[in-house]
Amino acid sequence: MSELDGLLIRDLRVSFDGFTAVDGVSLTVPSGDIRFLIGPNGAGKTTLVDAVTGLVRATGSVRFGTHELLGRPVHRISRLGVGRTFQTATVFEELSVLQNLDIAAGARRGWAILARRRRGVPDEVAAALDTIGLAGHAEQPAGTLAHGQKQWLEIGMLLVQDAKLLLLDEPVAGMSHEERDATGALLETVSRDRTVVVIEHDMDFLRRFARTVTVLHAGRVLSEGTVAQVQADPRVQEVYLGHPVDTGSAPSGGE
Amino acid sequence: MTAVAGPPVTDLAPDASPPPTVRRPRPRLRAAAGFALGAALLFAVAPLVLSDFRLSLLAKYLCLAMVAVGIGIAWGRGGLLTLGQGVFFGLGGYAMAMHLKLADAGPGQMPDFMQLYGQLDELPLWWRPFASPWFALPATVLLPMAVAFGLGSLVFRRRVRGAYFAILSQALAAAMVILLVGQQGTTGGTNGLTDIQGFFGYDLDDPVNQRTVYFLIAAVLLALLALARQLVQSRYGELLVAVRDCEERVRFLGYDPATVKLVAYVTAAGMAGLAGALFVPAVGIISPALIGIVPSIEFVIGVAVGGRATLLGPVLGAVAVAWARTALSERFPGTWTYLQGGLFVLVVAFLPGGLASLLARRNGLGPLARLGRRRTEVAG
Amino acid sequence: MSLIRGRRLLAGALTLVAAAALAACGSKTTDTDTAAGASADVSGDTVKVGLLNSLSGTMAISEVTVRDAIMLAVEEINAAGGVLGKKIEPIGEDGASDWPTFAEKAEKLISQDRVAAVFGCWTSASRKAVKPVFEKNKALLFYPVQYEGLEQSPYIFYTGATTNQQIVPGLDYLKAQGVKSVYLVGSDYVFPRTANKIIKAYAAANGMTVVGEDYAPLGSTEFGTIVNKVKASNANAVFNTLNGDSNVAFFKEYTSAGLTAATMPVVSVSIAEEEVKGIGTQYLANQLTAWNYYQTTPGAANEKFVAAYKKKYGADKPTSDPMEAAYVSVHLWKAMVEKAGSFDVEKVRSAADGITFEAPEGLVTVDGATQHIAKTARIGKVGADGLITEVWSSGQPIKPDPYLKSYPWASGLS
Amino acid sequence: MTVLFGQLFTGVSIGAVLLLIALGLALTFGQMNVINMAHGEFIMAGAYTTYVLQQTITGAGWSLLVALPVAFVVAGTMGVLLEILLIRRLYARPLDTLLVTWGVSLILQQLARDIFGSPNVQTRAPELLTGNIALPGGLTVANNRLFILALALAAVVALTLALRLTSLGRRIRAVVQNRDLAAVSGIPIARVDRTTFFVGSGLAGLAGVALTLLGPIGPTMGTNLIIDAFLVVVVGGIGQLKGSVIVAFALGVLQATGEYLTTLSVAKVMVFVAIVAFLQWRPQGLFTLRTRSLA
Repeated sequence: MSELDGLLIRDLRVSFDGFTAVDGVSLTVPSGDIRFLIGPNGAGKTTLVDAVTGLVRATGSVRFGTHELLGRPVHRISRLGVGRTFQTATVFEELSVLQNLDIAAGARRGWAILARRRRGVPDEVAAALDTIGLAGHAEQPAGTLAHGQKQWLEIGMLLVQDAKLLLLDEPVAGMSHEERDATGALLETVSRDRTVVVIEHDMDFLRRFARTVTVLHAGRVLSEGTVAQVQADPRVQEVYLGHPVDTGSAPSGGE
Repeated sequence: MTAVAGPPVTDLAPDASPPPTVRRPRPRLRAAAGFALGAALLFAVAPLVLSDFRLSLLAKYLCLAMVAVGIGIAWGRGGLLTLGQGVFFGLGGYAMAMHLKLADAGPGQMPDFMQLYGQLDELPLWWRPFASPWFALPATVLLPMAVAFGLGSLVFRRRVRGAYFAILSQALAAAMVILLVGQQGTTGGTNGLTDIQGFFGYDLDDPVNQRTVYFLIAAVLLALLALARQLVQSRYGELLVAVRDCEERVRFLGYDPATVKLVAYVTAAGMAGLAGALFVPAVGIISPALIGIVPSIEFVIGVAVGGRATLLGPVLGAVAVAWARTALSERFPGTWTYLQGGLFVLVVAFLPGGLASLLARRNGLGPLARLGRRRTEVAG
Repeated sequence: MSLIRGRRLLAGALTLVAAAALAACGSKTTDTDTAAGASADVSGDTVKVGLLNSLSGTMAISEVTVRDAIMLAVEEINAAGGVLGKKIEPIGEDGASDWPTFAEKAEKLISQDRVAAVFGCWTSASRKAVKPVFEKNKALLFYPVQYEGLEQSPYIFYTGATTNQQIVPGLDYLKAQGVKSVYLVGSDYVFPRTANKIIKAYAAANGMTVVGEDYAPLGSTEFGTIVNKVKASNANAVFNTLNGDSNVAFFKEYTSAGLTAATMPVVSVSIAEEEVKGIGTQYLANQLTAWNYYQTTPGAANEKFVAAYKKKYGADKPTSDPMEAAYVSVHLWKAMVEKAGSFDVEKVRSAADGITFEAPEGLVTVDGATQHIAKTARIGKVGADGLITEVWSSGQPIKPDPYLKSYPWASGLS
Repeated sequence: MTVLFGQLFTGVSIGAVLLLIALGLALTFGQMNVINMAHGEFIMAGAYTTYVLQQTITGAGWSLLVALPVAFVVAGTMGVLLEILLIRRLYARPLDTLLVTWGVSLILQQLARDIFGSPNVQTRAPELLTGNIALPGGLTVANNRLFILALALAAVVALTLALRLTSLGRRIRAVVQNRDLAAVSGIPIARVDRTTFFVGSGLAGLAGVALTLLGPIGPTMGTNLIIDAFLVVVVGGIGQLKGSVIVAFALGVLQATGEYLTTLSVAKVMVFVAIVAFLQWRPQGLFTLRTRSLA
């Protein structure tokens, strides 16, 4: 597990109209890690993910494996193996689960394959259906799935997309306990050969599944380490418990 | 929709309840039957029961239906409300008409109107290639596709979409008309290109030849439908719906949505071009009146009335709207615009899935109707 | 997305297409095979004629009144016993200001309704669109509007002025008034472009200069720039071939720029009494028009026509040149049919030469060779009451010369 | 030089007309996302209002002054009716509003034809507005153009102040920025929508009155104008008035210059090309409200 396979962020800065949402963040997430990003609203978590995936302009450096990501368009970054989910599960509601996954699996397909009809279920899609536990819902329109199932579908889409870096934005928000557990188990499964970064507020979930944690505050890295290390950090306690935080209008992600 | 048993394709975990199915063979048979029925109606029934005049009108409607097939793909599937299809229809029509005019005039001669209005001594340079059918015929399809490609790659890459795209495509139609009208000496101006006598050596005044043109048009429409069906059911078709529903999400999956949209837009343009090219021998005229904002909106209205998100809805709608226009304006020359306007308002406002959704509902085709009823457009 | 269900739709939907197609055709007995040379159906007590005008769209502004005038003539003829003992049954169709629609409706009138003749069309484009239809079916069209000439279809009778009955006299008048320089303003379509070509040839041969030439897209209502250019040109006069709505905008701009009939007169060839009403006399005072007929044209025939028209359609409705030409065209057709003793198109055509009619505009004569009619040219001035009064006339009908063959200066034009 | 200034003024006055028409669209399209193709027919209604008023109020000046508020109310009422009967059902489908309102515009045109007749009708302009002001150097500035320019600017100022200062204006802006949030904050969304539509359509009525000074008054008078006006709003950027104002004048001057150098046809095509080029640079228009929501 060399650092080359992981995510390497150096001095990342993102500003909107004069407001700096991410202010010089440097992060290293080694391959195979399950890294949790936490921090109060407005800390810049989602913006950081936006910058890594090319949605917003940023300065500094983001390397994944051997590739510099900054400056590339969204779909190119995605093809380098970077996948993400969104706070509100975003799937293609009018397509079936199977179709959703098949599309996610197909970014590298040539026109000759695209122009033909899908016959059967591609192996990786079948495997993903199995992994995310939606095999029984393959033909169901994604719009009719339960909330948690949509989140899983999104993760499944990342799997078939063959993303090596998974950036998950609040994957367990709104889930029941059972669903959280299942999601956590899913994360552990997928992290075997992938790097996972999770934005999450749920401390219980974090304690159970995080391998490492980075705390962001006001656009900067406040603390980093294992769960225990971070929990023991007085600065973190201060931010979370002590003082009113937040800088007001900082965008905290697409609502 | 409940999955019906079929051979499992993968070694799924045993607890996975009903396995995903592969496509059943029966629907394909049914499609083939429907196709055959359509062919029989167009090729056998219609020529038998319709007079020459009505058959030639049907030929005209079928041309409009070809445009509708393209709009069904671009708008119904891809969410691209293109209000400038008249431009592509016109490009195809003009390319064909230019060739036929030159053929009518004879080798080395100039079309009649150029001498009358243009006072040109020789054929303008850009007309010359159209003397050859080997250039003109491909041009009827490739020219519109090229223009669509040009405009599409500019606007889609810059993520101009929704209402912006609709209004821009509408402005394209307006600009195209102004351009054509302004070049009267070489384009025929507002008159357009009229009085086309022959079609590759066949006299278009001869009813037998008109019938042949009709058959040609019917055959092309069926072929385009087959193509559209393939496209819609292919992986690309699924991808296109995905782009319509959430373009950004598709981008994060590693696709460039601009390319996906571009393919739909260019395909629709090609179909419109082909329709325009066949419209010329069927009707004998191509003019800016067929290109501008009003005809371009009418193309779309036909699709909306029929059912934008279905395969056949657009065809039905285009034929129905054109037919209604003829029938209503014959019966009520003074008041038919009320009826036409009222029809548009009622269908689009209260039956967003179009007439096809009525049909689908009756047959219990819930999901299909819902597909039409739900938002079928990309938010601006 | 349910692909399977889409297919069932295919079958069901095609049935619907068929139903629609069948409904569109009506029964087949009424429109049996009517190949080329559809002949008129005159078997009953009535004879059908087609009226083909735009009742909707941008051209309805002008064409509706033409329809009214045709209907007046039809009623008069029916009241007097009809044609060859048969009452005229008018069948109206809406061209909808759309040229292909004109062609479709012409085909419908000819091959389905089997009319003996069609009256209508306004724009050159609509005429060009229907011309092949009439020629293919060997059916008759009476076209009632002044136009750009350079056309002579065996199946069209042109009852409006051709260029040598309107534009050339207008130029002669300007020349006689000592005008040395003109500015040409027109809509961007066939008539103005052709007219201006003729005007330029005329000017070159008659010591006039054309100091500017501008075209506005049809329906354009933005004339700031053109009026600026006209004003800066200091031309003696403006020759105006704008059509429809553009005239309103042009004259409002013209007046606002301080230009008047006294400083720079405008001769218009598409502004008749109806248009004067739409523009407003405050913008048109004393401006000139070139036509063959005005509501004020003296004579018993016109008094009768104006009175009948106002009685039928309202006292505030003016009569105008195209309306008169349309009205005349129906009467001329009746005279031709009666001379031929038949509704047969070829017989009617051969009977046409020399037919005369005491029209509101004065005596008109059909010229069989060109199928145009000899008409008197008139220059008129717009008065404060909105009516146009004659200030000059050719005195006698001018023989139509659509190709301007008898004018040496026009030799290069056609 | 004279011509140059004359052209500049022409460009500005074309811009003023565009602005007057686009201002209503900036509300209905820009703020509410409704593509109202019947906007042109609301303009027509404003023009016919002037015509009808002149049948009773003979003084041209007075009738024009009375026509301004009356046309505003007439067109605004038509707009509200349209909103209640149709558009209310279509907020989730913005592109469909285009097709529906296009059908409405067909009906309204035919209605005008049946009520007022197909030919254009005439209104009298007050003497004051048919003249012009002579400036030194042989320049003239037409009074009717000045009047329209003043009217357009007055409308912009009034609208801006209304949006900024009144509680209604604040509600409108709140609804534009976040419908759901506005709804849970207790703002009566439906009423705000209706009012916005009333004002937007009413502005079309004002434009109609102004256009009687410039162009024809007939059933199809509105159709030619609104595509350009939509382009103004698109290029100006949705949700902001200042974009529309700047773009209206820029397009006016561009068109006047292009027309002077070439022909109106070429100028119109040039404007289209310029717009496509501009959107390459700023796809969301000149000014945009920044949002971060996906899709």
